Amino acid sequence: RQPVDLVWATNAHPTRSLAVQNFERQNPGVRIRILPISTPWKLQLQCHFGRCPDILTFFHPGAFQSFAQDDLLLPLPDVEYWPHWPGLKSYGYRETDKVRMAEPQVAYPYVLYYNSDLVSPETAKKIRDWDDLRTVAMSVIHQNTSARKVFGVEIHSDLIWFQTLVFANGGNLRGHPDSFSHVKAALRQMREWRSMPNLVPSPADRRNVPSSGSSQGVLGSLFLQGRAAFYWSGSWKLWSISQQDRIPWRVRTIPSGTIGPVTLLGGNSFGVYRGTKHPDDAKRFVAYLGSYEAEVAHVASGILFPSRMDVPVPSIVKSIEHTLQTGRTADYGIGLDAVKIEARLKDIFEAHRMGELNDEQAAQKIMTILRLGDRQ
Amino acid sequence: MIRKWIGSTCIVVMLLVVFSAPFIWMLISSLTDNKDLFLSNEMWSLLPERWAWENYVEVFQRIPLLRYLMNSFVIAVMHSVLETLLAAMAAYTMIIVGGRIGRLLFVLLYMAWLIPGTFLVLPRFLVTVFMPYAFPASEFWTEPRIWDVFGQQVNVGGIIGLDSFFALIVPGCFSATAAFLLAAAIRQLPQNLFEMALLDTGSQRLAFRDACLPSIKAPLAVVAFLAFHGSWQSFTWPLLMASSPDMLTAPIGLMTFRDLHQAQWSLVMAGGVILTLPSVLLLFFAHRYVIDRAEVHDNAVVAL
Amino acid sequence: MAILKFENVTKRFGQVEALKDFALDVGDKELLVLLGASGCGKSTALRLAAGLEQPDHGHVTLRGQPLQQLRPHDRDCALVFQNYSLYPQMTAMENILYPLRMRKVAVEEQSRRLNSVRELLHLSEAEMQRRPHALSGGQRQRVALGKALARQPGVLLLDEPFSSLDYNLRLSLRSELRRIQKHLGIAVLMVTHDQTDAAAIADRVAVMHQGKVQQVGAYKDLQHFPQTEFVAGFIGSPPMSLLPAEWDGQCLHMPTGDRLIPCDFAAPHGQVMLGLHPEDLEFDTQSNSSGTVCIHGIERHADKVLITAGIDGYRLMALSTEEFADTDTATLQIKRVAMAFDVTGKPVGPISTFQRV
Amino acid sequence: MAILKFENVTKRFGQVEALKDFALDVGDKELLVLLGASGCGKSTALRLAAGLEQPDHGHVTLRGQPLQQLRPHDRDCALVFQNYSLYPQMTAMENILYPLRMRKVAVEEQSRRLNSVRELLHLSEAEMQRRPHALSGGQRQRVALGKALARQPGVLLLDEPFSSLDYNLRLSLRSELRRIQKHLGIAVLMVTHDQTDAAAIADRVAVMHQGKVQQVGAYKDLQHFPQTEFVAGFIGSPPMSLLPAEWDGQCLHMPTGDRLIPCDFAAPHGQVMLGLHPEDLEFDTQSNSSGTVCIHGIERHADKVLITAGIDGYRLMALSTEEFADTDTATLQIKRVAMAFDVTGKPVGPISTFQRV
Amino acid sequence: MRSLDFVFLALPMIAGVAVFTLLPAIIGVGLSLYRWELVAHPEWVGFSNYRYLFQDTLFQKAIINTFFFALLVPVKILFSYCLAMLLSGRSLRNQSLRLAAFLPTLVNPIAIFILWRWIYQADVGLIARLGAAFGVEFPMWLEDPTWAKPALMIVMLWEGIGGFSMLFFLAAFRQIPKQVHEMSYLDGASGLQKFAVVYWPWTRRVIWFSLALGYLGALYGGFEIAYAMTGGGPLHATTTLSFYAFETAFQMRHAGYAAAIGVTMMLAAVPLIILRVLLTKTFRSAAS
Ligand SMILES: Nc1ncnc2c1ncn2[C@@H]1O[C@H](COP(=O)(O)OP(=O)(O)OP(=O)(O)O)[C@@H](O)[C@H]1O
Ligand SMILES: Nc1ncnc2c1ncn2[C@@H]1O[C@H](COP(=O)(O)OP(=O)(O)OP(=O)(O)O)[C@@H](O)[C@H]1O
Ligand SMILES: [Mg+2]
Ligand SMILES: [Mg+2]
Repeated sequence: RQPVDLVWATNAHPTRSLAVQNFERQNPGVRIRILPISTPWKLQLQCHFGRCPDILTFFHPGAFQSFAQDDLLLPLPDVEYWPHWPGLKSYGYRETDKVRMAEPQVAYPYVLYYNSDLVSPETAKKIRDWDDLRTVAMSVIHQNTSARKVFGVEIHSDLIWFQTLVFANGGNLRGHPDSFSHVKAALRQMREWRSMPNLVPSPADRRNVPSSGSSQGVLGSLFLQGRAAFYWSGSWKLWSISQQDRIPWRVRTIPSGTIGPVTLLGGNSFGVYRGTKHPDDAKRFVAYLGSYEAEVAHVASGILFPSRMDVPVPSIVKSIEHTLQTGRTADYGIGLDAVKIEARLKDIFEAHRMGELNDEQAAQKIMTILRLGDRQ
Repeated sequence: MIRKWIGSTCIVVMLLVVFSAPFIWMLISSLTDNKDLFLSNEMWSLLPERWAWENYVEVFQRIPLLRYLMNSFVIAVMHSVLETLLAAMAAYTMIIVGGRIGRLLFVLLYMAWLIPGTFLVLPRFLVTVFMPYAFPASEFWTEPRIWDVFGQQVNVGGIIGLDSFFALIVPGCFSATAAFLLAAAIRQLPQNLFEMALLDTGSQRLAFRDACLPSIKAPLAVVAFLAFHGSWQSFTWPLLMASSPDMLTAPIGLMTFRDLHQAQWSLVMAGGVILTLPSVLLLFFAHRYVIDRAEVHDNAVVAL
Repeated sequence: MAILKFENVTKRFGQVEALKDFALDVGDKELLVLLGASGCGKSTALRLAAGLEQPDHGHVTLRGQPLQQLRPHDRDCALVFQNYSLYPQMTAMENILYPLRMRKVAVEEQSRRLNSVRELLHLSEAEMQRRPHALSGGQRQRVALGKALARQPGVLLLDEPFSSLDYNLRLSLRSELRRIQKHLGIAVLMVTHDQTDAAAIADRVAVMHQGKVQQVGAYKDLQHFPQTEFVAGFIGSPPMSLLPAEWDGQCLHMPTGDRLIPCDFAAPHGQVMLGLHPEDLEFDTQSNSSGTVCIHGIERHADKVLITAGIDGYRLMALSTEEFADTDTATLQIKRVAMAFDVTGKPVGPISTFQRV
Repeated sequence: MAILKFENVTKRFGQVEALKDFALDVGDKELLVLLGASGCGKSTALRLAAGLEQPDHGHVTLRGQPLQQLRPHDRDCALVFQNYSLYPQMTAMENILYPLRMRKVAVEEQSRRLNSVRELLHLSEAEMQRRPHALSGGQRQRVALGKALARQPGVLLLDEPFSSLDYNLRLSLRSELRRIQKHLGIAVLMVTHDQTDAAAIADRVAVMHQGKVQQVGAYKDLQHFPQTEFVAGFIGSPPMSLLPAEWDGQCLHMPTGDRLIPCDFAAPHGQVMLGLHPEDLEFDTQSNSSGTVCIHGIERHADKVLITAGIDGYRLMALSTEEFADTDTATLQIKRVAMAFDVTGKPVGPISTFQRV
Repeated sequence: MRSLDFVFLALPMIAGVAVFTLLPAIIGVGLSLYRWELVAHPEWVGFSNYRYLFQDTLFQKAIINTFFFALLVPVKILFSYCLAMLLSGRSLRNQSLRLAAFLPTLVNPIAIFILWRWIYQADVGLIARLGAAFGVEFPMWLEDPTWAKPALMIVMLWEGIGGFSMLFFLAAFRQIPKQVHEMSYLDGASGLQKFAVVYWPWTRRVIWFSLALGYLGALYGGFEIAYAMTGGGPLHATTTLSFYAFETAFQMRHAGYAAAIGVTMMLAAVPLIILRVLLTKTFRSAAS
């Protein structure tokens, strides 16, 4: 048999090469090379012109959906069985016809980290809803006596915040009769929070980089400096936060209030390019990546939340395991390009934050975008 | 006298600080542990607690940076040579040969000079991608090739089209600015030189080779340096044209460190330092030509 | 037999007519010098002969063949410029060999010619290995000459080859040029604006003015029998002085107030222009008679005194071998009129003897 | 009285010693010409006088005051360069007025001086309104001179002011310069490498060689009584020929094989160098006796023939007023030895009469 | 020109420019009449892309921003000029300073822009800290729509003055004959007078040339810095035309609309063509 060369477009995380090593050991005839992704649009453009890696990685349900929509992926009917957390479905099934086209690997629920020096675990446990969180955070700010500014809640992004608030109010981004009022309510709440001094740090308060998708390494720096009581972010940070010894930290679920499950679920998944020369080997590799064995290995190397329900989670996150059950991904509907929508939404949040738009106007705009997408 | 000396020294020190401080900070950041990079809030203590030399090792381990650097280098050198040569030939045609062809070339180049780069990116991408299909047997042109270089299997991409060195090097080589700079330099040379060469050789081609090229070494060095540096740092075009892992260039490779879930700024900085070094070294050795002996005549304006 | 021939050549650059009905023959084995003021079209004529420019009208023929039909490469003439006749990046030897290589001359033949040229021009082996910038001005011009001669051209074209050299070098190079020309028996067309060069080595001198050949002949003839006013006022160092006079058939009325009655002089009545050799003028400071001119300058050279005077805006120059005391005005004495011209500038003959009234 | 004085000035550029122990006085109302080969340091001396360079050793004094102590502004000397003495973007008038404006001269005074300069230099009103590129070379140099003169300097420094002009212009400009200098009574220090200029207008000529003044004096003295070998071989057109001879106290053994017994000649035994005026040499083609030299070149000028010959690598130049037939060898006849020098280059006197053996 | 010479000397450039610049430009102009999302087939929309330009507030913002950045060009040239004057000597000090001044041009732009972002950081940045030490309160540079532009301009200035325009000026200064300097010195000119008399006439053309280049650069540039430092924000205060065109084409995938923006950008280059005609005329008349 001829040796097979596969290209896998993914990020430069150390676990990637680990997975490749394991797979190559089991499948001697196959060699897999990693193509680092820097800009997703470039991959899509090149795919349309016939040059594409055999295996693609999606970090965002929107990206997966748009590849699936453009018919750039092979269906994966032979892996019909779905052993993964239900919230990850939009990472694996094409929206229009529910064809399985990708295999998820990890699940990243959003969680709330807190600094146990500033907030005692008992207090933290008692927080039930957003108002509780605000009260606790404000008291931390008021108790601060050091010269350094201390902030209440550092939040991953306005989009996350906004979506969670809409969900928490029982809303939905689309198809709900009261969507407009939910959106407006969420915006009002965000504005109120911002009007409290130091409750939410502004982008200017931390060493930052531009917001177009790559702010992860910098976010959380306030929390890590011990200057934020809470940090609301993805669970992929767990590993790196657990590796440091500067601040005492704990983690809990995001307060849900009365409505129930509101956690957003992040993750990533793998699909096979339709034009690949070795579809069988590629599928095999994808299947391997989503397999029990591979996920166990991942968890062992620091990826804490597997996407498979049957893989046990490590003990340090045992307490929030249940969020995986109820987490869901943000979806904007059929035919609308999530990437574009998020770019537009970010603009609106920015304008809203700067007072350029009031709640009403911002809500109106958001609704238009959610309805029409990006049509001129 | 002393006052003057102090004054000038102050200016010099200030300029030095202003120009090199960010670069030095970049050096320092590249030697800081990524974990610590955002933690020190005390900006006065700029120096890291621990010099993280391993960042430089890690850059090479995490991505095949060596291969990317090689690609970048090959592309930049080829680009520089081609662009310089093409510009010199065009300049020679415009200034010395003249005539209808010289004028045509001038008009073409002037038009090209005025077209914005961002506007060109996508159509140029299309042209390059569809180029193999203009020839018979497009498979032959686009099929990736593997070369055996010192026992190493090296993927060198197709001949033309997406993911080929041709596409990475050639489309950007036709620089009007370079041609105009060289035209200004040639205009300064005595016409006698070229007439003599024409009488000696009987062909403009040889006159160009033997009379023109050796006489404009300094401006050639300037243009070659500009071309090298431009290609070495270029991002968008190689990003579009390179699709397989073996064809990426170093600046694109570095972007890996700032992708969605983890931005490793100290590695980005280390890579930035590595990327800066060749240009700095080149300039250091070539600065006699490039900075000190740059001869760009005011005629450049008339050429433009 | 004329080897190089300009047949009523006209050459225009935009508005400027660089050459107008230019006609000239360069004979076999002749050294012809083209002399003229700056901008009169000397270089243009040479460039036409080299094939670097095309004439607008007329022809240039080389050995009877129209030049345009030959590629510049194949033409039997070599051109040496004032400067930049060498490639800066090549050694002297490489420079000399370059045109031969381009013409695919056999290697043995190349080295044979190199040696003969080297000997002819007294260039040492060491000098042949140097780049032009490491050679002195004279050596450089010799190498340039060598480069042209190695091609063994039928006609050698030289554009002010000595003008950037200093006196001593110039002297020796030009006599060397003459020697070589004689030795090889080639035709040389040389452009210069320096009369001493022309006087020193030319077989014939062609004087140009505004794109036209004014007169061709031996330097001495030009000096003594100028055929046009321009030549009269141009040739000689110092040249003839030109002074107008009114001719009424009997008498020449001079601007000084003098009247001269020539013995034999036939010209239509009206104004004539008198060409006066510097040696034929004399200024008298003693006598206070008529014919007074202003003395502008007195230059005392080694063996003679040059006196510049003016009258009515005309400049008079006289050479005298005797000491001349400083003065402001003097009386002009004309000993001989070397040549007289009528209003159209045509010569109407010398006036050797006359009576002064 | 010396108005400008170089006191043992040394000036170095890196390795090159441009001036070595350079000493020179320029007297009041004197026109002194600095003559020398290219690169001997003439311009450097001038630039020192203008204050553009500082001497490494020694002083330059202007009216007794060290130049360094004066601001360039206040220095009483004006410099005219060979080229670029005018700002291209200003009209001739603006150019002339510019230094006055910089010195804040009153406006009426400015126009007064402008007019006087204009008249002095025969420049028309129209010419004054033109930019330099629209002026001819001679006009341009006149304007440059005017710019320098308008400042009414005590010393005028000129660096090869005529070298880019053609013969006729040169002739008239230099006599004009002399007239103006006399008229205004200023001192002029002029640099040139052209001997005719020097001979024509200089009160005194200083000959430089390798950064040192070799001899200062009237041109005629330099020509007839050169004090160093260099001056002998440099001054005159053509200059003296230099020929070595072996002196044994009685007899001068010439390289031609001749022996001369001078009548009165006192020098230590050994080699002496004989300086021979061109007029004192004669070549004889008839007699086939000893003293044979090779004839290198014969140039027939208007009234004389210049014969160049060589022996043992020495070049001999003779001027003869008679026709000279082409030949390859000839016998050398020495009529007079203008000056002889001992091994150190010091003059040991002329040898006017001698016997030939 | 014989055919072989033509093939060797002129054809490569003519062919290359035609294929890789002019042909794409024509395709681009054609593209501006389509709606194309980079996938599927383009859809003919006629001039509606251009019509939409008029209602697109973002586009208008981008024009204004680009105009603002273009205002920097003369300042940049002035600074480069002064710097070149300061460093034009041949001493070792000047040589090394020239190298230092060249550094910003050499350093990898992405890395250096990110560093600048940190320098500007409101609370903890270098500038804020310096300000705090002297009791000055600076704005939140990059988060404040009014200050983001000046902040970027400072970076552009820092990046631009030591680079190639300084090189051009240095080269131009070198062309001034020494005698002109000396003449003005002897004439007693100093300071501004010296500039007017010596520098201006000899560098006039290079200044025009740099202005033209700078104008083009400002018109077509500003992409990288916005991409790496601000992402075009805040509130699109730093979105230049080229950044907007790029975002539209690749982020929003409206290739046709982006092409229409590009075509409008090209219209802005028309003054340069006129300028060239005028310049050639004046220089011709000055030369004759
Ligand atoms: N290529 C050209 N374009 C326009 N005009 C030209 C060109 N070449 C020469 N001329 C003009 O033609 C005239 C004659 O020029 P040419 O060079 O033959 O003069 P010249 O006698 O050699 O002068 P010089 O002694 O200064 O070298 C001049 O007026 C010159 O300006
Ligand atoms: N600025 C300088 N730097 C280095 N060397 C110099 C400089 N100026 C002059 N020299 C050297 O000093 C010597 C004398 O130069 P100078 O210009 O005075 O000669 P010159 O007699 O005027 O020659 P020319 O007749 O060619 O003008 C030359 O060898 C020259 O190379
Ligand atoms: Mg000429
Ligand atoms: Mg000089």
